[in-house]
Amino acid sequence: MSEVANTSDNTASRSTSVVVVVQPSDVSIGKQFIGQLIRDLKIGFRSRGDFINPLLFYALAVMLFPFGLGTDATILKNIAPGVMWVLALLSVLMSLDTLFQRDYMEGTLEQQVLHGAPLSTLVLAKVLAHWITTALPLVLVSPVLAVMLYLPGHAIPVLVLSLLLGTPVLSLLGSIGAALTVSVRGGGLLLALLVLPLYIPVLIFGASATAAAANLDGPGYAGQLLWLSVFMVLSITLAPFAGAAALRISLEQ
Amino acid sequence: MLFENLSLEIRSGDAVELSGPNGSGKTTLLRCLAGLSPDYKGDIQIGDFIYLGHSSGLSGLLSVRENQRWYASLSGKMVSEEDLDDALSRVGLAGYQGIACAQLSAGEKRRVILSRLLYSNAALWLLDEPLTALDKEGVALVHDLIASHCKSQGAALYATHQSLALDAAQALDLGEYGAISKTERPYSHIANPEHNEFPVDV
Amino acid sequence: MFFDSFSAFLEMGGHGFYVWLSFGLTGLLIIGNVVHVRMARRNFFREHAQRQTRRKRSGTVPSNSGQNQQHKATEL
Amino acid sequence: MGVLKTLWHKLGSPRWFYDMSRSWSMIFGILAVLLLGAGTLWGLAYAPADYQQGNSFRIMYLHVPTALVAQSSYLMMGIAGVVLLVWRMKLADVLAAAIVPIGFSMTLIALFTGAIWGKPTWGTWWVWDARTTSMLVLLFLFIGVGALRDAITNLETAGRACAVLAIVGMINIPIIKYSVDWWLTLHQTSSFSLVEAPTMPSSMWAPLLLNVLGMYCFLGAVLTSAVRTGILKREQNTAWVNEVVEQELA
Repeated sequence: MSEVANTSDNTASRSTSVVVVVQPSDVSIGKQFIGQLIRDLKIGFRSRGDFINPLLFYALAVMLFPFGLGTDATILKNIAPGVMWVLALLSVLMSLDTLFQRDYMEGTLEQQVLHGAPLSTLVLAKVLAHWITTALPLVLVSPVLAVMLYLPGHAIPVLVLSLLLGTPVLSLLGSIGAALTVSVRGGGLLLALLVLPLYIPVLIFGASATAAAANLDGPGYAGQLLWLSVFMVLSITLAPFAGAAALRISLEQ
Repeated sequence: MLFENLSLEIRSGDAVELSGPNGSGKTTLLRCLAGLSPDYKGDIQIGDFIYLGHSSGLSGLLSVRENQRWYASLSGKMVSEEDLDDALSRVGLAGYQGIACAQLSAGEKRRVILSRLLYSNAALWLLDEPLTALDKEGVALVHDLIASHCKSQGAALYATHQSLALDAAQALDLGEYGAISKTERPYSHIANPEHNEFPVDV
Repeated sequence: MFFDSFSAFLEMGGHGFYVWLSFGLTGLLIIGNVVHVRMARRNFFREHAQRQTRRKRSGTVPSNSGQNQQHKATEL
Repeated sequence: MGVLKTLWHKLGSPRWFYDMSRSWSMIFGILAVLLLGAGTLWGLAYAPADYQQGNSFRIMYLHVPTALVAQSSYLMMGIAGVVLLVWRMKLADVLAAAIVPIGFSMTLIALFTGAIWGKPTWGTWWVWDARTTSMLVLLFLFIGVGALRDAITNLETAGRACAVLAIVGMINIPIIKYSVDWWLTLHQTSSFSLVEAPTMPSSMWAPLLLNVLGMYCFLGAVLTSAVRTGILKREQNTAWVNEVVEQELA
């Protein structure tokens, strides 16, 4: 496949490849996806810490704002969409540590990188399981917290919808950062640094969709929601590949 | 550079014992073979293999059976419940299905991992320090597993400090500085669907 | 010359402070970059020469055994 | 086609590049000094003032070139990342590592000059305007890649990890740019935006062109030198580096 490797210095490096003859696995990729999803859902729900902490952080953080800004309804009403979205984003970011860390510590991540199923489907399964166990509760609890910030009632459905569309994007983009920093000691802060710039578009459209829904006479919120769904589709298709590549690289050491 | 122009062909029925002091590249060689680390020049052709690193573990929150079922689906094999039970009993952990892995001792965890070798029926076993945390029976268990695997046309390449004294085993000592010590017998070959040609320098 | 006198050139119709501040900062950072790059080159040669003399004294062949080279080359 | 193929093949060996690029840094350096000197002098002293912004618009002669070079540095890093991951070319990793400090300082300059430029017209040091915001985001993207490279000890892994991050960042830059621009139209009070300078007479944009070319030559000069040092560091265990060191110090 390539000429004999001589170790003199100025040989051009050519792509060395591992010809891994993947045995035709009799288990379809769909089943492997489901198998991985069920396994990670079990782990997610059994490790209550990873499941509850983002939720508590979200509630506590929202509660802090009235203490900081006073209870004047007009002020809180104006900042409610932005605050809800920024705190949801930070809660998702905080929960991303546990996405690969637990498997990395227990050594099971290596097996996932190794075996038959294409790694990107496994990463997608892991991120979906992680989203269900951490981000979905945030979305479900956000109406209650929105009321605490006097967000008008008619805006709450749009807030929930925009969070439903936006948080998967946050989890998927975050999974790339989590995969890059899984083997780095103290990777949590680094993860935030890597991923926050990528969160800006989602925050812009999410917060402005909710804000547009809040003031009735303003422009509509449909456009923003459509953009969020564009981001979701884009990240579902592309992010797992980047995540898989990042995972393979982090596990090289 | 750990070692260079290492050429290794493993044929079915062959067991190669990889030895050498720490840092001589045993793990790196196995990881390159498994495709985990791409830092090498050369070609690897490898068929259906299973790799058990010394860090390969179990999910503590899942029970033994859940771990097994997940691992089977991961490696793309349709494995019936009986096979899983049979694998467990062969490693001496019959009836451990329901126990959460967090409560198992290191030795028991190691045996659950070894049971993967049985129900994944991979042709080539790549084992990195399989004897860690195993007592005397455990070592004997590994010895029998590899011996029977090689008899039934399988092959194994395992790195270890404590020799397994398998009769058919050939030694591959990475201890030499930068070069491979040639054992007297030429390497036998594995009649794997894909014969393993592996000229490497890392 | 757009400006009639040198002092007008400095003063720039009231905006001189901002213009000269930004040109000064840019100059500083550009020179900083050049110095950084030249220093990195000089330091490497000095360090490497020391490594050579140490190796010659201890008589070992240029060591390329041992783990993948861990030395971190870049700095931010 | 054959020439390109062999060139690409040769690029695989850092030593070939090291020998070949011996004089590039000097040539780029001289060109940069000439172009930047001429452009700055012309822009500062001879170009007419802007009828709206007065003389503060001269900061544009710094802001636009550095912003362009900053964005192209990130683009280069992304492309070097692709080359590293697909063809495993060590030189691409050395280039990606070398470009971070330069790109970072270019973005910093663009950020400062953008902010200072806004002060006379709006009276505040920071303006949420398309230029300054996109430079701010680019700054954090650079810091992210630099921090990741610094956090991973193993050189090869760090290179590949930063390559993935640079590629992901590169794909996201247009998305971020357009969502920021859209967000600005939402909140932009003044209709006048500093992004597209009004159609400029030739005496205004000629020095700008000189400065842009000069800044790219500066990038070439600093980058070549940084890459060559990077190559020496990466290959310090090889024999040819020892010769180079001896020649240099002899």
